[in-house]
Amino acid sequence: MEMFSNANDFLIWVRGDAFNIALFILIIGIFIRVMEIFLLGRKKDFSEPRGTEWGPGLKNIVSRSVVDSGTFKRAPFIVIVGYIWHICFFIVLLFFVPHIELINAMLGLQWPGLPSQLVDAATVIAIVSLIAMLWHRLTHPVLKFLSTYEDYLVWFVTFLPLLTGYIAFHRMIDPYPLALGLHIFSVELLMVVFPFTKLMHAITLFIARWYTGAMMGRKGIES
Amino acid sequence: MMNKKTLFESLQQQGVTRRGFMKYCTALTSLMALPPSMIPIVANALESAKRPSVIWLSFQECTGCAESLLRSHSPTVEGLIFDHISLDYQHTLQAAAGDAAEHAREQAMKEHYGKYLVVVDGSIPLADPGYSTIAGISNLDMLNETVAGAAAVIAVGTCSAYGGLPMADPNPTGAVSVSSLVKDKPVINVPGCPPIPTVITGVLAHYLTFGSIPELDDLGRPKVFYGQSIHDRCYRRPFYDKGLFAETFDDEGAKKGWCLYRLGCKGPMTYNACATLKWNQQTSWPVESGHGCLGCSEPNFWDAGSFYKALSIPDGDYAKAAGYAVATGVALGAAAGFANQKTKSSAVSQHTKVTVDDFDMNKDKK
Amino acid sequence: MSERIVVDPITRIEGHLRIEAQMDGDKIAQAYSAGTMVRGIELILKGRDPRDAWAFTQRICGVCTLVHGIAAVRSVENALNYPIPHNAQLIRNLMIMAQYVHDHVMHFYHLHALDWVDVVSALDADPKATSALAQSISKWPKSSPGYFADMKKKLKTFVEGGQLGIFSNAYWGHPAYKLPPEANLMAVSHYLEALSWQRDVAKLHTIFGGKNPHPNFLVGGVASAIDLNSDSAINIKKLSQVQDAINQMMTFVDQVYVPDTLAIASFYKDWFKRGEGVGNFMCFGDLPSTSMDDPSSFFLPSGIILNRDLSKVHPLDLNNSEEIQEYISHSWYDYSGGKDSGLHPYDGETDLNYSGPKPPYKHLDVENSYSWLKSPRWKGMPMEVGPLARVLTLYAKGHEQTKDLVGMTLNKLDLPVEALYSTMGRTAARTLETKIIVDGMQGMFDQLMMNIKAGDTKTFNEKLWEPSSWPKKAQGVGFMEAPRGALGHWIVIEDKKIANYQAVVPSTWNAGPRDPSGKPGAYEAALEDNHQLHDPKQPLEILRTIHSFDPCIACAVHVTDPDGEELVKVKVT
Amino acid sequence: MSTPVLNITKGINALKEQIDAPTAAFFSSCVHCGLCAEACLFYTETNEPKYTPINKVEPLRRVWESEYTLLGKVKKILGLSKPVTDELLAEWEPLIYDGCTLCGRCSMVCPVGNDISGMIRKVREGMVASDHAPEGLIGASTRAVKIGSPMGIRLKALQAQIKHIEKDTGLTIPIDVEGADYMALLSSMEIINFPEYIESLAKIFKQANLSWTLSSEAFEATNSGIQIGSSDIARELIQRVVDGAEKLKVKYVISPECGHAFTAIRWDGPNLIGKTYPFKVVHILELLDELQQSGRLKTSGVEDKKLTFHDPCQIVRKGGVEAQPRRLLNQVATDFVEMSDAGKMNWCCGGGGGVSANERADEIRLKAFNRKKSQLEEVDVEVLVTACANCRLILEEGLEENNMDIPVVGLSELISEHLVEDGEKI
Amino acid sequence: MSSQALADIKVQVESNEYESGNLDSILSEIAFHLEQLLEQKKTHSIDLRAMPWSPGDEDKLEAYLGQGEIQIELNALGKSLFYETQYSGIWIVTHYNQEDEIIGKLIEITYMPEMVFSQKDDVKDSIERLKQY
Repeated sequence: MEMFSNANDFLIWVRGDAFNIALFILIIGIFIRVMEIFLLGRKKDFSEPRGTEWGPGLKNIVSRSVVDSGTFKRAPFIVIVGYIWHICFFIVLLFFVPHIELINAMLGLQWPGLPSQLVDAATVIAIVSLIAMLWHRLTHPVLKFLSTYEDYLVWFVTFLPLLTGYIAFHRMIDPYPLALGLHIFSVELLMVVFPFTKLMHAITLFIARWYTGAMMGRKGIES
Repeated sequence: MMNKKTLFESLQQQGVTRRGFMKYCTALTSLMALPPSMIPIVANALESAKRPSVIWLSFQECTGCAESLLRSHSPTVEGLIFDHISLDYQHTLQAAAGDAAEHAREQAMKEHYGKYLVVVDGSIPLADPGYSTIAGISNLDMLNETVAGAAAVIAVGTCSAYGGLPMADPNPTGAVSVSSLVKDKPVINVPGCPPIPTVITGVLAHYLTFGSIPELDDLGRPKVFYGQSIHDRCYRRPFYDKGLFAETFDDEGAKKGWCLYRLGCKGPMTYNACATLKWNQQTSWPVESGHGCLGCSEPNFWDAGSFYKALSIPDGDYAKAAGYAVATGVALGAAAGFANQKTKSSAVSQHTKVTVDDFDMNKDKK
Repeated sequence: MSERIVVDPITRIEGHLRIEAQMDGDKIAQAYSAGTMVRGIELILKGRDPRDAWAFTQRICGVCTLVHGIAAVRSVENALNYPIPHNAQLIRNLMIMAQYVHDHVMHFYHLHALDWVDVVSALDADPKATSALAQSISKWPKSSPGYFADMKKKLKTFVEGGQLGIFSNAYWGHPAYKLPPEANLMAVSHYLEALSWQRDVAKLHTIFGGKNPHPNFLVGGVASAIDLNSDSAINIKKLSQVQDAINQMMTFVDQVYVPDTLAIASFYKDWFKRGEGVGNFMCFGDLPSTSMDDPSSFFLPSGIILNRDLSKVHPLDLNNSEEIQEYISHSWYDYSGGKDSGLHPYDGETDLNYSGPKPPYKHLDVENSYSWLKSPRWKGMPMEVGPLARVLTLYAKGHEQTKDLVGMTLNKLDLPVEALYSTMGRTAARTLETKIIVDGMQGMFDQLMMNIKAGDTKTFNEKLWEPSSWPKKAQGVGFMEAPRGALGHWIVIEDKKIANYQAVVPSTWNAGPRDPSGKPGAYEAALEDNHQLHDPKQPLEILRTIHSFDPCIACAVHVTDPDGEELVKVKVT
Repeated sequence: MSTPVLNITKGINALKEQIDAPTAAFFSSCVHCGLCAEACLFYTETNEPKYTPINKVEPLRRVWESEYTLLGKVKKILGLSKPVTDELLAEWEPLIYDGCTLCGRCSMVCPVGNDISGMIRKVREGMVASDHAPEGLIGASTRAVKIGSPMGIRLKALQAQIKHIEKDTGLTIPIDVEGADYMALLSSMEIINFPEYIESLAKIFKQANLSWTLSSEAFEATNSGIQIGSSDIARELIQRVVDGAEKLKVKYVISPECGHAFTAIRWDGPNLIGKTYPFKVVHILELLDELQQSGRLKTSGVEDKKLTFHDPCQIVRKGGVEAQPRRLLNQVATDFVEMSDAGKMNWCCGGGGGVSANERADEIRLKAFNRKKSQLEEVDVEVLVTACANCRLILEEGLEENNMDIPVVGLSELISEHLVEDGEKI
Repeated sequence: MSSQALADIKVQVESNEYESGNLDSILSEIAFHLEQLLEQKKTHSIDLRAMPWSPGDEDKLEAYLGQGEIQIELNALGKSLFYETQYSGIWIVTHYNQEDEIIGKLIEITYMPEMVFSQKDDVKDSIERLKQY
């Protein structure tokens, strides 16, 4: 901690240089990843299409968010907890006023926030569901089998902002600049890790869903 | 000259009853931000308390801290300098000037060696001793010389506690705080720009009452006054929790007293007692008067981002960083993408047709 | 060769000031005024959000705690052409006026009085006679014999206690103290009363600005919203508190400050004959009833009086690069155009370069650079700014109340108009000005009340708040009349950030060192005017004249960096 | 010793060739949620995690990561990446060929939208190029290329069957009729095991009064190249069909009741030869449906037995022919019930994607059939209808193995049985 | 003139949009300590200066508690006011200094504030003074 003589120094650094660095890496990384994907291209399809691509592609982006009933019956835990986790995460991310302020400052978009008790509850649920998902990953044979170090790293860097956010909100670490600094720093960690891990799914799933939807749409299959 | 009575004795001499003394202790207990249950203990301690000699050094400062002390009403500054302490050297108030003033300082140091308190306001420039001198002596030399015989040092104001404004980026004079220089004496930081007068007097009262320094936090601040953040004690906190915010100064939210977070209030990161002690005899305090907290009792608060930027907003030139990142990202992305295309097209060109005969040939090879 | 007297620290001022006086026998031949502390606030301001500037500049000085905040928000508003609501203008005016009254009274009692009042002599006073004296000059209620007896007892207990604190080691008993013991006791009592009074009147700042010292300001208006239905806004309760503060100010000025000034001055009439400064006086003007763009609405007019000539008030233009210029030939700075050139604040440059003696030192090198203050000049001429300049300008412009007050004072003391150009004249002008200001406050407050009554509660203009609405480049000047005199902040905004910032402040005009042509500043000139020292070891006379200017030195020391170059050269010593 | 013609280098190169934007998007999006496992009958019936679909594409993922991502390239330089080795491919071979029918069910459930089965198909390219294809498929491919049919059926055998049918029914089965509108293709299995299908075809065309023909040079519809996963081989086989159709100048080529044949001809074919066809490809069910909708196909009488329809993956889920069989069935059956997970979410019979041709996979295939078995037990039907000769064979085998006495009928056959005979009143 | 201007303005404080809701907690705290007083004879003081209150909260609290039957004024080092609220056992104590500025304000939950009783030291002092007569 020689670099910082006090918590405020640390907060200033994470809100300043560190954020810029993280943002820089995040944006560059995303561009590289997305362009790597798109520039690979697709072969022209000579088969006679039965349907269009664009509509079904876009539809698939939305419709894939709904799980088919068979899968739900077979794997209710991952589906339910997955939904809960994502919904709570987005509530926390998008409806906590300090976060809205950040988004407003960066993108110029603004909307009303939710009462902090609600956001707080969502945070707790998100934290619990993440822990449950980790437990699931460690115990379910398929998930255990599939999981690589990256899965655990991603879990960790996703969990950290929630935990530090909760700690900062409840001031469980003193002083607050340290708590807030750690929260922002953990988010920056997430930003840095994001483009180089499966966290990219937050962006590429739209591409993936579109491609599959388009491919199926072309064949006249409801996807 | 050396007729030093205890505080209790001098109050008795002025005809103050025990009841009056208890009232005095009640006020003092409240001043020190101690709970009312501490009143008997304070009374007990005060019976043997004597006025300590105080030497107040002003370095790179604006006199705001001394002015703040002048607004103290409980005890009043008159009460403070007549009854509680002996303010033997203080540029703004002292009658003597020049050599005579310096002699007053030297005299106090000699007479009360090991017992006097040194109060410092202002930072100390280290880049060049000529950046701040008093009587031809550099601030650093004067500090060292004066602190040598002190019982404790009270760094009043954010400049002396943490470097404050002079230390703000790019710190043109190499300003530093007292605690970064004084290592062999207890240093109590009383930050604020300026500090709440009651906090200054409260710390002095604590020393007077108990002869010791109060419990300090990691930043050397007395916990009783700096133990909780503005945000935690803010009367507008319920609005924050309800999600009700003033969006601009003078809008309905501002008028109704909603939370000022969005207008840049630094209350959440600021540890100070403004929300409860308030200012100028509890007349108001910054948040009550519609302006967000500047965070003035925190180290480096001057560099902690615009006063009108919400705390969650990054402070750097992120738009610029993002702009560069997009440009770099597009360039690198194109480079990576074209490299991928090259990899793929070379794979395509290296393709050798698989025929069913190959299976047999392979079998033979094996 | 006679001796060189050094007074350092000059106490009971704001900031770090050193006076060196070259004696010719018992008379001051040359005086040198030096600011001995530098922080570099304007350098620190570079690259920051212009809306934040007020908070930084406000910390230039905690005594005149408001003025740099006001000048800063005005400079930004001027640069951006940013109008503010009428209520905001009135609230700012009230805060400025309260600052005057607070500052002037405190200066008189707590910074200046001990130059004239012998605290120890007060112990010999007869409380009854003191009461009679007090009642003869004012109807102030705290004037009974019992009250003064209590005061005397308290003072006695204190002195006998053996710890004199702030009163220790002063020049008590110096023959230059001429007040009778009773006047001293009365003045000491009022010293203490003023301490209590100032706490209350500072509340006006707290109501609108959240605290004092260093109340909050806001570019585009004021932060304190008005809503009579809200606990948390300016409501009737708070407005009544404002009215109370105004009443308290008026009463104290009328019943204590003005009578005390006249009483003390009557014992020191010889001090109306020495301590004249440079003979030129300058005001920027302030307290608009409409807006800062409308100087005709200023309660305090702008103008320049040259060489004591009250028949003509010259106009001035703050944006004209030929008028105001700062010199550094005797300051610890460098200019790229040479040590002797002068620069307008928009073009100003500063290169910090301490070339004085290495501390600890005995004497400064007064032939060369000897101060952290620059030497501002108007068309090459040194100017005195402050209460005397303002009273003279009002007087020259025919302001009725001023003429009456000046006439009454001179009449009572049996002095000619020329007596104003002096140490005591300056002190008296400050008192008269306070009276004028405090009387004007009620009118300002009534205007505010009328607006609110008419349903206008607007206090902030959000139109130009967002930096995205600003031009790419803008520059402007925010000026005001600070208690100590004309104050200007020049700002250059580029890409929504401060590209250059420069404050030229009252004490630079008054306390600055000699200019390239050797012309002294007002402090130096005043000390060189007819000053004999009774005892060089107790240079009380120097304190009297210097204090008459109400020095505020932290304000006067500054660093600018107009070119964005690396300017701070740290000298390896 | 010289390098084998099919080797790991070629395999990796083939994988490199296969990776395109969708593949990259899919790999970027996978979060290892494991839901695809639940969609795969090889996992559900064995509970072995290695059968998780996304795991099957690991070799392709490794190539993608180390060749097509920046971080992967860095890892490769630093020696941190997991290489694709011959051993790895050998280990994966049973997962790719025995444990996957390319049914595409996993591609339907993936929440991020990954077409996993499409990627498995790509992995097979690398497997073939590195000589990791199973014996059964190699044999089938070799026969297909060299003899003309994966089951080794020659024209003579077909001609014999035709003669037989013509004799039995009095219908004519045209061969090599130039200028006919429709050219029908057959799967070897139909020729050998279900000649009823050929008979049905003849009946249908007769009633609809359409001109049709078989081609002596291109009667085989199946494409072992697709199953083994070699585009090169598949192309060769497709080219025969295209040549045959072009030679006879037909307007339509009819894909028979065979799943992968439809995929091969309808969707993969044009891309394999790199151009659009001068004719249209329709599935027999599409044709039947269209004829019926336009009233050119009249049926009479209905089945009153309880029956259900097994959706052949390649026709329904991957071919887009889902509504047609249902309309047709409802026309001729009163008690048609759907299995759970019917239609595009149907479970595979376990024998698609070349698994049926791979004897090595028999054991696991029968295990996988348990899925179908329980589906069938749920609906408890008397007749099972399907529209793929391969499915039919697998189903029959599975039912027999499980002692379930349910006849399996081809849909075209069922329709043809209800065709209104000449002069018959409806 | 101006005081009239003040009086001219009609003020209506309504709507609980302005309410911070800070009052609820203190009232329940007081009730708790009142029970403690009755059951365990435990007195309690609350320093009102340490309250994070909106500007109107203190007035509202005082208005809510109201003025009871007894009021005591003390003169020692300035004035002090003790009065019992409408709620028996709840006292409000305000200490002023000699300049009439409030230097302490407390709610005391007690049967009688301690300081109102004559202090032993003062009684001793009285005896001595009486004996001197």
